[in-house]
Amino acid sequence: MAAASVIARRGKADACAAAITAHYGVTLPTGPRRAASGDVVFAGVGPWRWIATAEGADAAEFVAQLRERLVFVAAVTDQSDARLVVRLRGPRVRDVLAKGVPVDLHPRAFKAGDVATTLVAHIGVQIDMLDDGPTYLIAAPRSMAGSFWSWLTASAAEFGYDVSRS
Amino acid sequence: MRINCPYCGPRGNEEFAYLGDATVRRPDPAAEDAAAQFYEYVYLRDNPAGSHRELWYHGGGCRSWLVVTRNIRTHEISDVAFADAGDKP
Amino acid sequence: MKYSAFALLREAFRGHRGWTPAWRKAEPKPHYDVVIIGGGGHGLATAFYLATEHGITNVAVLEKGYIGSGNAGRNTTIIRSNYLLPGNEPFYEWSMKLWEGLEQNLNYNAMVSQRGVLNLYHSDAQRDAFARRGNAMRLHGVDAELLHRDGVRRMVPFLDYDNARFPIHGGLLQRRGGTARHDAVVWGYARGADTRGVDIIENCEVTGLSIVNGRVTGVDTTRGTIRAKKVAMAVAGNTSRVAALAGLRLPIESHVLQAFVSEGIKPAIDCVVTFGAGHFYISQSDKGGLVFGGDIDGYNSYAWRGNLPIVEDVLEEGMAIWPGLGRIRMLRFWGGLMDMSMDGSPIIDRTPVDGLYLNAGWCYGGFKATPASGWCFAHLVARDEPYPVAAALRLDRFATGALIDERGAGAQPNLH
Amino acid sequence: MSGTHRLQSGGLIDRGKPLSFSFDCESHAGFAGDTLASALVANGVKLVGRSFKYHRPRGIFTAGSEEPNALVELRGGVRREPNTRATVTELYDGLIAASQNRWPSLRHDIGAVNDRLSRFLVAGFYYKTFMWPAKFWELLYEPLIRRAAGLGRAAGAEDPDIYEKAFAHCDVLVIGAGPAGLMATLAAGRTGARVILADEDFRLGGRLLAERCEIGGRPAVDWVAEIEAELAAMPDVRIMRRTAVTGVYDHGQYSAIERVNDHVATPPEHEPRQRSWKIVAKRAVLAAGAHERAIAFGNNDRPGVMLAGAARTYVNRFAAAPGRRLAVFTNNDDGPRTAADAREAGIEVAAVIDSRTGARVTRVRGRHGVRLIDVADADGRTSTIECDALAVSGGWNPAVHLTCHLGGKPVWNDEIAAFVPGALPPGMTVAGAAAGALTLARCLGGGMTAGVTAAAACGFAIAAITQPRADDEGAAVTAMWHVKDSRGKAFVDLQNDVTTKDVALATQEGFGSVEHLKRYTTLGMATDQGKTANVLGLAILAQASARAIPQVGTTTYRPPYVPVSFGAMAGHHRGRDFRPTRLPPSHAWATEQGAVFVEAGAWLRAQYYPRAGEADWLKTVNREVAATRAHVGVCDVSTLGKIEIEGANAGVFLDRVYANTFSTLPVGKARYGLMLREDGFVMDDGTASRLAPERFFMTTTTAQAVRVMQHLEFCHQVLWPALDVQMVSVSEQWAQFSIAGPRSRDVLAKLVDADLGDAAFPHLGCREVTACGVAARLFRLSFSGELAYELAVPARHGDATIRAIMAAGAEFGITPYGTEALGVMRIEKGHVAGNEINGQLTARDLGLGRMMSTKKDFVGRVMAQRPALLDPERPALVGFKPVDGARRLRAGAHFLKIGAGATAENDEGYMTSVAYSPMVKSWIGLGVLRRGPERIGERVRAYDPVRNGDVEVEVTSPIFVDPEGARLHG
Ligand SMILES: Cc1cc2nc3c(=O)[nH]c(=O)nc-3n(C[C@H](O)[C@H](O)[C@H](O)COP(=O)(O)OP(=O)(O)OC[C@H]3O[C@@H](n4cnc5c(N)ncnc54)[C@H](O)[C@@H]3O)c2cc1C
Ligand SMILES: NC(=O)c1ccc[n+]([C@@H]2O[C@H](COP(=O)([O-])OP(=O)(O)OC[C@H]3O[C@@H](n4cnc5c(N)ncnc54)[C@H](O)[C@@H]3O)[C@@H](O)[C@H]2O)c1
Ligand SMILES: Cc1cc2nc3c(=O)[nH]c(=O)nc-3n(C[C@H](O)[C@H](O)[C@H](O)COP(=O)(O)O)c2cc1C
Ligand SMILES: [Zn+2]
Repeated sequence: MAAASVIARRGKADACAAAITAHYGVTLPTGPRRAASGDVVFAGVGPWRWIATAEGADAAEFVAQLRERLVFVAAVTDQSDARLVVRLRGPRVRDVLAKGVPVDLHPRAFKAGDVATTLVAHIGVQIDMLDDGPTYLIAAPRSMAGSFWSWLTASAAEFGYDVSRS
Repeated sequence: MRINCPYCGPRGNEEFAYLGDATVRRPDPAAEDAAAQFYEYVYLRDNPAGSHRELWYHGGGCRSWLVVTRNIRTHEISDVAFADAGDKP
Repeated sequence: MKYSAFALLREAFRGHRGWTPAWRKAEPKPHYDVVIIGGGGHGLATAFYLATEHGITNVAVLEKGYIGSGNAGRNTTIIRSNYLLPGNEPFYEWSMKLWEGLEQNLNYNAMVSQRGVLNLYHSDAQRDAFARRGNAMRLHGVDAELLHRDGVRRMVPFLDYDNARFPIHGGLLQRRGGTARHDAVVWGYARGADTRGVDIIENCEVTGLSIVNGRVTGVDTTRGTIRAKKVAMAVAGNTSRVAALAGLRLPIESHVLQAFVSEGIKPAIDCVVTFGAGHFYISQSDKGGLVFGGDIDGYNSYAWRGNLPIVEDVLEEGMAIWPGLGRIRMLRFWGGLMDMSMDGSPIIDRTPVDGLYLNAGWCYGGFKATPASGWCFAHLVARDEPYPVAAALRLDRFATGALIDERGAGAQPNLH
Repeated sequence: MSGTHRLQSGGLIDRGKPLSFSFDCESHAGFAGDTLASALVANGVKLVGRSFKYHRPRGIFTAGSEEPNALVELRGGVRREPNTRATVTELYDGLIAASQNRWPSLRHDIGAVNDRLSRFLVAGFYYKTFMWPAKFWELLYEPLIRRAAGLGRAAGAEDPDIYEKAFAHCDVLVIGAGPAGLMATLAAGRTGARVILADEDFRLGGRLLAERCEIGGRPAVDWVAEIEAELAAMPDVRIMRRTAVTGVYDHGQYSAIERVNDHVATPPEHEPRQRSWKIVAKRAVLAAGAHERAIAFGNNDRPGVMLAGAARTYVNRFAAAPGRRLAVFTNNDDGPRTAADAREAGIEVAAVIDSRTGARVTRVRGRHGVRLIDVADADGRTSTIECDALAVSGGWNPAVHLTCHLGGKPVWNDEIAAFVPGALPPGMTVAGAAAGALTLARCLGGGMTAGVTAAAACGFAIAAITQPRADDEGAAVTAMWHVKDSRGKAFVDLQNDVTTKDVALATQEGFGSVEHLKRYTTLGMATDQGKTANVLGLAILAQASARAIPQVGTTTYRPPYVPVSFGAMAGHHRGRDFRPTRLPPSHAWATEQGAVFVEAGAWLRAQYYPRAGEADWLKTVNREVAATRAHVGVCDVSTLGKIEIEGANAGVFLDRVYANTFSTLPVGKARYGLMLREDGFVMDDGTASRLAPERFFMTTTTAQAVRVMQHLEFCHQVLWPALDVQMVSVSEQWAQFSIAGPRSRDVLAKLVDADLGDAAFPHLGCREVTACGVAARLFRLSFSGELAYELAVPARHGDATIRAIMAAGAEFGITPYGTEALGVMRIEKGHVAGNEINGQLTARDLGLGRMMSTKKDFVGRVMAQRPALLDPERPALVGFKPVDGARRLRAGAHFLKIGAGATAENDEGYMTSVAYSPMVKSWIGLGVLRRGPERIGERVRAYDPVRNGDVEVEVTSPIFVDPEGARLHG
């Protein structure tokens, strides 16, 4: 998965949003939500800051194109290698996540398309809810992948889990 | 303590780093009495036992610096705002 | 009345009818030579030494609640003189010397227990920083030993040596460090001062300072106005508020620090241990409770209580160094108000207001300072010049740059 | 039939599931649904423990978590759990418990001699003695006192069970599942609100389980079952049994402990023993009920003396008879009710002594259990009554605890002669007995109202609900605290052995503030926190000091409501999971190489790479240094903080955050930068490279990475928001390798596609390249003083890249080096690092004063000019070499003039870093020395008494190797 941080330049938030709409056909979220167009997703992670991801894309190409399209309106920085991303799905997912995620994930509070950046087990993560499966994506810093995995597997052990790579 | 981050929503204070008094302003270093002004800016605090405007950094979330208005006696928070007030050019 | 085993024996056979109040419930007089604001350890010790060392007995200690209701009554009781910097070390060592003779001096058993304070280190760099400190102590004539892992293991074999996230490499030990019974220190000084004529006035909050032509003339209190030639502040967490009554702004913030006690268990640890890869310290009281604590909550507060993140942090750190604590339960935790100074070190000095003196900035380490703080503050108030070991604890050091920053954390109180 | 005192019928126990257990090695039988206490009662076991100070025999006093007496060591071995309340310990098959604080046995306890010495051991006796001779405190007295300390013994080994933490969120948190809590949950749940109902008991119902009462014309327990079923069917209602809410924190946060598997011998695999919950609730309804309190009279602590409510609990809920002949001593309507319940269960009632008639119990007789009681009536007539159990009710105290955790103070209520909640935490309401409504109908009504109101406050429309019919039982009480004509000790605090006499003595000695009383006598400081004792104690204090109870007030209620284990609060975060470990991209490769790792903050880094035959780490490090300086070495430096800074004002911004200037840096160049704190001390150093006119790449030290990022965000968002600057951490994105040594260019030439000649790529150059086929960045930076490069590749390629570098370098003798060799080489070059950037030194101290630009403003500029910081006497950075080349140096040594005494006055500075330099062939060091730079060539002592070191050293330039910098160019 290719990933890039996108930060609107000072005074260019509107222009940045317009450029993204023009090029990717999505409305850039102003809050912690995600907007997708095909495989390209923009997730709000802070004021005027997004993480753009593209499933299956070549990182360098994706970032270069993004940078070109947003030249003068946003700072674009490659983060494709910065994160471990796990996808979680299953009936007990919320129970697993409750053991570390401080954000309220109840369907009334956190819906498909919502995003949160927060701390899980002392590790900074980004959580996206994809669908009502429920399916969640969690991105953790690459260097802490082992510790994150240790927490995740310990938390899921009670319910049993399967691991697959993609 | 829960701080209602204007971007992320309410979060536990463990996600934030505290800096302190938000009412002090970095003085003009070119001022004649810059040394005295900087001494006040860096060291002297009202430390009131009531309403306090203070800087918190949402390092565990959206990375915004926030100005939180909080009653220091009761911890009641009456306002949270971005320190960087807007996307002004 | 003198306390002794004999007196106890005698009273035991008289149904304990002979015991008198440890200190009188004094009524405020209209005028004193010295008014001390704050009936914590520091204020009471100041009164005691004003009386015993300087012969000044027309003194009142004004306390807004009950004596010892502030930090003196809620600290983790650790006493030590293992400081690094020349501005601090002689002062804390003087305090340690005073602790060593305190009980005989006060005729009160404050259970000063020199059971040793062991600071663990977890890296080579930390070992060297501890060596620097230990060496500084030795240059001041203070005991300090640098232990390797094996030495630590012999002292506290139950810590985690094999599976720790931050392995224990060794420790800096001050054998003369230890603990003292916090409340007894307050009561002992109160009794000592009272016996020598000092008025201890409880439930008497200072609400105003009268200043005429730049000179203090007295205080307003919830029990009326009291005139005084000199007024000495020793109000710890309330320093900024009282100083504000004189229009002073200080390099101090009030922060909350929590402390914890476990259920009583049979003796399990016989020294004080601190964790070097976090912020955790633990010892066991003579009653059996594990007394422990960690970092300050990290935000300004006057609430006398803290929040959950630090509670979790402290207990995680406890488990991290001592995994056998898993089934031990904490019984109670509480908060105190730290007068955090901007360089983490105290201030004992005159103020810009004539006759108004300041004793503050104790952060989370002022209990151990109680005797020396009282001694030096009394000297300053009586003679208008600093006692030598406290000469560096000046208010103007923030302006001049002569800071005493043990941690090198800079002007951010919550990092000290 | 299990147990001599088990009633034939009734009770909420499962007679179909017998369980066996042992207490003090004696086996007994019980049933599922029993607690350890109820099973002991059912087996006629009265003596269960010894008190703290006097070692008095004690029995079971309550039936809940407020228990002061019946504390046992539960389980054994590594699972031994001291001070466990038998009253809340669910019975399981094979349970093992032992009494504590006694020797050699519970019945014959030597410590009981203290009881005989009690006239000497009065409150505060130790403050008055043990002072002479001074030395004897640590030698003799304290060890003796300490030996007597505590109750149970810790396991002394690592806890084998696992623990968890978890978060929960809701609209309404209901604390307590008695009639009030159940009604509140039902009322709120029906509105559709998200409700959590937490109760520390393993069964819902609260006092309804313990009383014979009816709701809606049916037995109350049937009503409970019905409500429970309805709640269980509501998707947004969560029922948490065995979960005690332990603390209230700011802004609607609550902590709770769920005892997930304390009711089994060992937790099932993968399941925690306990789980610590952090609950965030918009509203809370406290329906925690009330605690019954005692009355002080002679020997009121004897086994068999029990609170009346507890006696009813044992009889009605557990079908266990507290005695065969029960007497009741009461000051309220609970007395007759207790007698009626006992009779109904077939227990003989010897007498009901109701203080409201003037009657009172003056003494209990029978050491190990009640045998007789002495009773006096209003006219002073005395009699003796034979009985083997005495139920006592002194009235009820609402469980106000959780209303006080944020500073609320309870207020006195004369009608029920108890404290009721005062100011409440924001968002909390109180219902039922906790609010002072001590009767059933009022509890049901109060709970319902509280539930409706709480849900409405969260925006939920009120749903249909009616209050079920129930009768208010009699609850009249006339306060009665202390039987003045008692004979024998009359206890106030059972666990800490505080008697009425202690309270009187404390008052006499001036400890009359309720907080002083507590601290002087230890009243209320035991594991039960005085739940059954405190109000009694302060009432007696009020009497002794002729004050009214509200004037005396209560002591401060603090969390936790019930004691909480370390394990639960630590959860997953213990052992190696205490804090996350960060691994650099080459970790797997380094592990294969047999590297020794070291903690560097959160990181685990390769410290050195030992080879077979190397005797010690020093040999290894020397080899790594020598090989790097002679040939080429490679080191993973990915742990540096890396920040990308972009924007029209990026250069200006860097000028303000660094002491030196960056706006003039050309594209394609890097520069060393020094960052100060606003107070003028050095905060960090690193480099910044200009990748494009408006794009910089900054590195920070590993240790300060997080802090620097926060600082930069502060400078931007708070100080200078108008600047067009965007920044983001890329620490995780890039793997970065330092390739250093004369052959480094040759190695790189094989890997990258660029012209590496000095002209095309000079020292401090930076550019984007392709390395091993991937887009990479190359910097010509040198920490070692050698010709050196830092190659950065996207982190996923880090592992492949280190292998490629090693392969390419093989022909040049490339050697991987760790943090030790890195340190040696930087010390040889006099580069400062974490040991020097210790927050106590300024740029001038470090010899970097000239980096502070005089042409621009920057953070720290003004404060760095304070007079004491300009004092020429301040220690400043220089190098050191032992005069005797064979001697070892150590960081942390202090400097003394030769011949000067080892005193603080003579202290001239300290050594910050040392290394063995294979280049210099001796140990070398950096340190700060008073007027150091003026003293080069002078000799001083490096004094290190904590390691028995005292080495004569020569003051040198801090640069030991290649001061001209010739090697930088290969
Ligand atoms: C949880 C905790 C743990 C600690 N651990 C340690 C430790 O292990 N070792 C150590 O050395 N130090 C420790 N400390 C620090 C130490 O307790 C304090 O620094 C020290 O007690 C402060 O001095 P004091 O005793 O005079 O202060 P206090 O006891 O706080 O005295 C100040 C008094 O002033 C009174 N007062 C305030 N305002 C007014 C007014 N307007 N009028 C009248 N009276 C007023 C207050 O009521 C109070 O009684 C700890 C502190 C806390 C809170
Ligand atoms: N007659 C009297 O004098 C008298 C006195 C008191 C109570 N009562 C009766 O007792 C009942 C009181 O009803 P209620 O609903 O108010 O209380 P309750 O005592 O029936 O229920 C309280 C529940 O709260 C739980 N609890 C307490 N603190 C807790 C905490 N911190 N965390 C989790 N759970 C906690 C307890 O385990 C208990 O189940 C009524 O039936 C009333 O008639 C009668
Ligand atoms: C060293 C020390 C030991 C303590 N031991 C106990 C104890 O064994 N039991 C207890 O209930 N409280 C204990 N406390 C805490 C006090 O009850 C009280 O919480 C603390 O002094 C703060 O006062 P406050 O809670 O009244 O505000 C101890 C406090 C200290 C400082
Ligand atoms: Zn945020």
